[in-house]
Amino acid sequence: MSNVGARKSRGRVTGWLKIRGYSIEKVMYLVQRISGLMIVGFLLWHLLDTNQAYLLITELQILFGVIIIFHALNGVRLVLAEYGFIVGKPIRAVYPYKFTTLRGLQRLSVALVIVVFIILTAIWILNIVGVIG
Amino acid sequence: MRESVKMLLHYITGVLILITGAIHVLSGHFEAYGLIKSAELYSINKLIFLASILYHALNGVRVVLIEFVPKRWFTDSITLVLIIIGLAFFIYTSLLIF
Amino acid sequence: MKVTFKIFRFNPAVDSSPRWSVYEVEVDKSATILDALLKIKENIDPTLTLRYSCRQAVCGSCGMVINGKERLACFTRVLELNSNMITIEPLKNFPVIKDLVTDFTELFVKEKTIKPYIIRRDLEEMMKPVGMYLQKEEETLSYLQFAECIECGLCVSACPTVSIDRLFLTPMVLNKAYRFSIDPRDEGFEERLSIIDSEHGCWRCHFALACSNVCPKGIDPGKSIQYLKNMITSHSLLELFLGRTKKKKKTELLERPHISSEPEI
Amino acid sequence: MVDKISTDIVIVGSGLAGLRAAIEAAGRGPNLQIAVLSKVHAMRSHSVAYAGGTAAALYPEEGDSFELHAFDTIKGSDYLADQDTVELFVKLAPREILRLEHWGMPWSRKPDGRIDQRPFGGHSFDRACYAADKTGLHAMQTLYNTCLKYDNITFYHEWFATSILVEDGEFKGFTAIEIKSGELHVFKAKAGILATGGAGRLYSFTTYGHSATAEGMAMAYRVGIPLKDMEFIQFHPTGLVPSGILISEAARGEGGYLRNKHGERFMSRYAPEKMELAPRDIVSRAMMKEIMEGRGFEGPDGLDYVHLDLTHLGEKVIDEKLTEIKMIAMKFAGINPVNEPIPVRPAAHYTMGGVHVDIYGQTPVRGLWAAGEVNCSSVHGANRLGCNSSIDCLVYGFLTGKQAAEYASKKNNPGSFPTQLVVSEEKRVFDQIFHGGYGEDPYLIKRELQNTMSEKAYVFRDGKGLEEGLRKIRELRKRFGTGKVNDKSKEYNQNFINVLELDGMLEVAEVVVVSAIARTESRGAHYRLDYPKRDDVNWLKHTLAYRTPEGPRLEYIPVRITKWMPTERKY
Repeated sequence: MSNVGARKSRGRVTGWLKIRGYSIEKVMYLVQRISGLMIVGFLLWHLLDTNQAYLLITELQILFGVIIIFHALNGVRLVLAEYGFIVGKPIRAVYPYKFTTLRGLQRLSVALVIVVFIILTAIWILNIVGVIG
Repeated sequence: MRESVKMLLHYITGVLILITGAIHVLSGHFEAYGLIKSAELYSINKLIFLASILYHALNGVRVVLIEFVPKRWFTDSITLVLIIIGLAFFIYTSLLIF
Repeated sequence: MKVTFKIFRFNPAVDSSPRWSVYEVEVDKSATILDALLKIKENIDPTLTLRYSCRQAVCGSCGMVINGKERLACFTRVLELNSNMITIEPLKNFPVIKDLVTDFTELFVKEKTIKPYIIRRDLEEMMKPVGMYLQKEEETLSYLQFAECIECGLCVSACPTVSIDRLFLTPMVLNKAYRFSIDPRDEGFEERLSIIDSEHGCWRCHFALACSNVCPKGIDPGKSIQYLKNMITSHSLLELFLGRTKKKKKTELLERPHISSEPEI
Repeated sequence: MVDKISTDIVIVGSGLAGLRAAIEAAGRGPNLQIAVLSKVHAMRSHSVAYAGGTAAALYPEEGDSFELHAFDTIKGSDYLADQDTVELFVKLAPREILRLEHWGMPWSRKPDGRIDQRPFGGHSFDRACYAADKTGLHAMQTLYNTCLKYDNITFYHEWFATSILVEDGEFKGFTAIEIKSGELHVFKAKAGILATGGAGRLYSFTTYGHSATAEGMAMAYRVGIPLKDMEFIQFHPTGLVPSGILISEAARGEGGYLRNKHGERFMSRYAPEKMELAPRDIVSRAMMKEIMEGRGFEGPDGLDYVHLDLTHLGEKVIDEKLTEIKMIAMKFAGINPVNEPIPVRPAAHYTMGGVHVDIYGQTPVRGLWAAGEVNCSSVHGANRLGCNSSIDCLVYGFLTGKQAAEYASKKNNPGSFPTQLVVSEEKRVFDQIFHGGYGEDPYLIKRELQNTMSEKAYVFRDGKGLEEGLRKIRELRKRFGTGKVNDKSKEYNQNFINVLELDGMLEVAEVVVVSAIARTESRGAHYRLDYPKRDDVNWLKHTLAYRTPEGPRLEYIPVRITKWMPTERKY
């Protein structure tokens, strides 16, 4: 009915950054989003700057590679999760509650993403600085 | 187009980027080792790669934007704007490639 | 045990911006946060305002942000926080009416748009039933976990998408949409599609699982929303390529002939 | 001047009965506007907390029947139930179960897909339909969501009704405070339904939530509607110590044992045949007797208790059928019921009495009905059987919704409107209480009231104790004054609402005690140590309490008996 001077909802983008108290998936969400936006930036540069001068800066090259690796690996996990393949079956909610999304296959895939990410990142960095390849 | 189809394309192009991107990056190596020598194949690959990456990137941007500007008029018009930008980009870069 | 409570206070008539009140209370071992807050309200400061009703984690009134995480006050014991300093704020992503009380109106409006009820064609049977629909255990299990929502709003407060997208349907509402769509008795999935498959529908969920992290009833909205996406995608793919959709299995009606007609009054 | 909201039907209260009535009225009268007022969010009413089940004779082919259900109910009521009402009630019950089923209720099922039923205290057939032990939560969600289907139902979340407007014995509307803005509004309507629930918060150790404060009864009482049978307050045997949270009867229905300090199943002494599944009044008395005779465990704050033992049921049964009990025990008592017994003690659980209504839920005021726990159609008599209350809410929700819709559609001319009543209500609420209130701290008064009721009008009562209780309540009434509001802000002023609630509670508490003093016999839940026998010659009648300035004036009406003559009650 009447509209009292209620305060506007608190939050905005700080909701993304609030990570303490939540699980690793929220961190992955944040990184996925930021890395995606960064890749778009790089992409514009890559397509418009035909000389590709940035490729000469090693640090940028490393960064570009690392975020692409993460975005790709986590992206594959997200496709599987978002179509419901690795989130578990519906169960009875019995206390203490078990969340199939926060355990089992989904958690395994998170671990897998992180492990493969570390390996590929190492290879990429070593490759750039010229230790291997 | 329904949102579900847009997002399905987002995921498909994501996977496509992985495949075509790998070929794109490794093409130099392949040619150096003399494994596959086909300029046409690499061009087609590049084209698919470019199209996928444009769709995936612009759709990603759209997702972030409609979340940031939760207004009906914005949600309704942003898709059209991004399609135009995407097409312009696609034509421009295709001309650069070929 | 003495515990210090730092509580978010805001009275729109007096305050131009929020302030914090600090109280010290003696609580015993079994006390919940709600017990402590009521102790403050009844003994120290009667102006402290918060919602509460059932005090057994089933009505969903007392959702608040306790030490940085969304919890039900009645479902959190002081001891389990392992802290002598407890910070209490109202739920995020809701407008604050006063102190810890937030405005749910927008959420209830969103809930109504997705038609959160069983939709069937046999209207006569719905109002004047002559029998019961049979349902096997596995059919019940397909939606039972998601039916236990108490609409407390914790997932809405935790969700990173809601924090920026006010039009997003929110985990609670999407969970509800799935719960009814998957129910073997329901025939209304297509009627809900235009809302849940829109730009601010289920696709704005990006699987951060903050909702599942805070759910006090073990519902796992993170799971039901992904299932909903699967359901919608297979539906639209079938429609796109085959021009038809999967028909739901018809539920069987077991008649109960002993039920007489309604009495005339 | 206060805002006037015109509508066709106003329903105060959004528990099972209120929501059920709203759906019925909305379905019958698509042109009627229906307003549902609730002092909490509509889906948060305390009906969510009932756990065990809902009784209905669903399977006559397996031996159940309306007759049997009616007889169990009447025997459970200690023959105080009106038998024609019970007969109507049991006949309407099964259809309500099926309606809920059609609207999406996840009833637990038998392997062949039919609705499952579990045994319950006092029933001679397993007839409690259930949804694990969250029946209430699911039923409320189902009904609330079904309400959203109807565009002609408008919810007024967090509106506190303060009075009923009655002119010449005809219902005219309600006044209500919108809690959010703190303003008084008038609901002008053709028909009204009271569904505000019980008075359990009169007691300190209770299974009720904080919101069950009897203001519906107080509102009706103030406009001259009598309160019936208020001395009968049910004590649920198994309230969790120390919080009083309900441990559902489902625990005993599924086979739980009650044990005293020596590990004995003491119910064998009190109800050898039914054991733990005797009606609640008998089990509660047995438990209190064990405790009083020193065979209980010593608890905190004098809350001595006995054990509810589920350990022999096994984890699978508990996880599948008693999940909420497990959650409650683990969270609020730190006990895992799979391995340890739960400490329990009788807790105030249900008000058998309530607003006087006829067999169909119509109050003496034309155009006003009452449904659910707030009414006393006397289905439950002196003691309610487990799982009969939820079905009572549904049946009376249906009956009253139907009648209100028919009445409101027929009534074209709303007639005059008693503006002067609104003005005087505004004076009472704002000038007398909010601005000019005086008296002691309301929370202190409330605690003392609850302690008095728990001490003097508990499971066992006696004349002397009740008299002391009455004196204490009248003293509290004086100390309460008009009610002192410490919080002076306008918006969302809970302190103010608490004072208004307490005002009604004091009034209802007095009725409970006065009725209990007058009834010099023991029947059902009302057990007098000084009159331990049932007295059918003098007391087979209902108490009606009318409000007078000096306190309640009692009258009596006979019990309607059709075919079951009172006999001794044995289990």
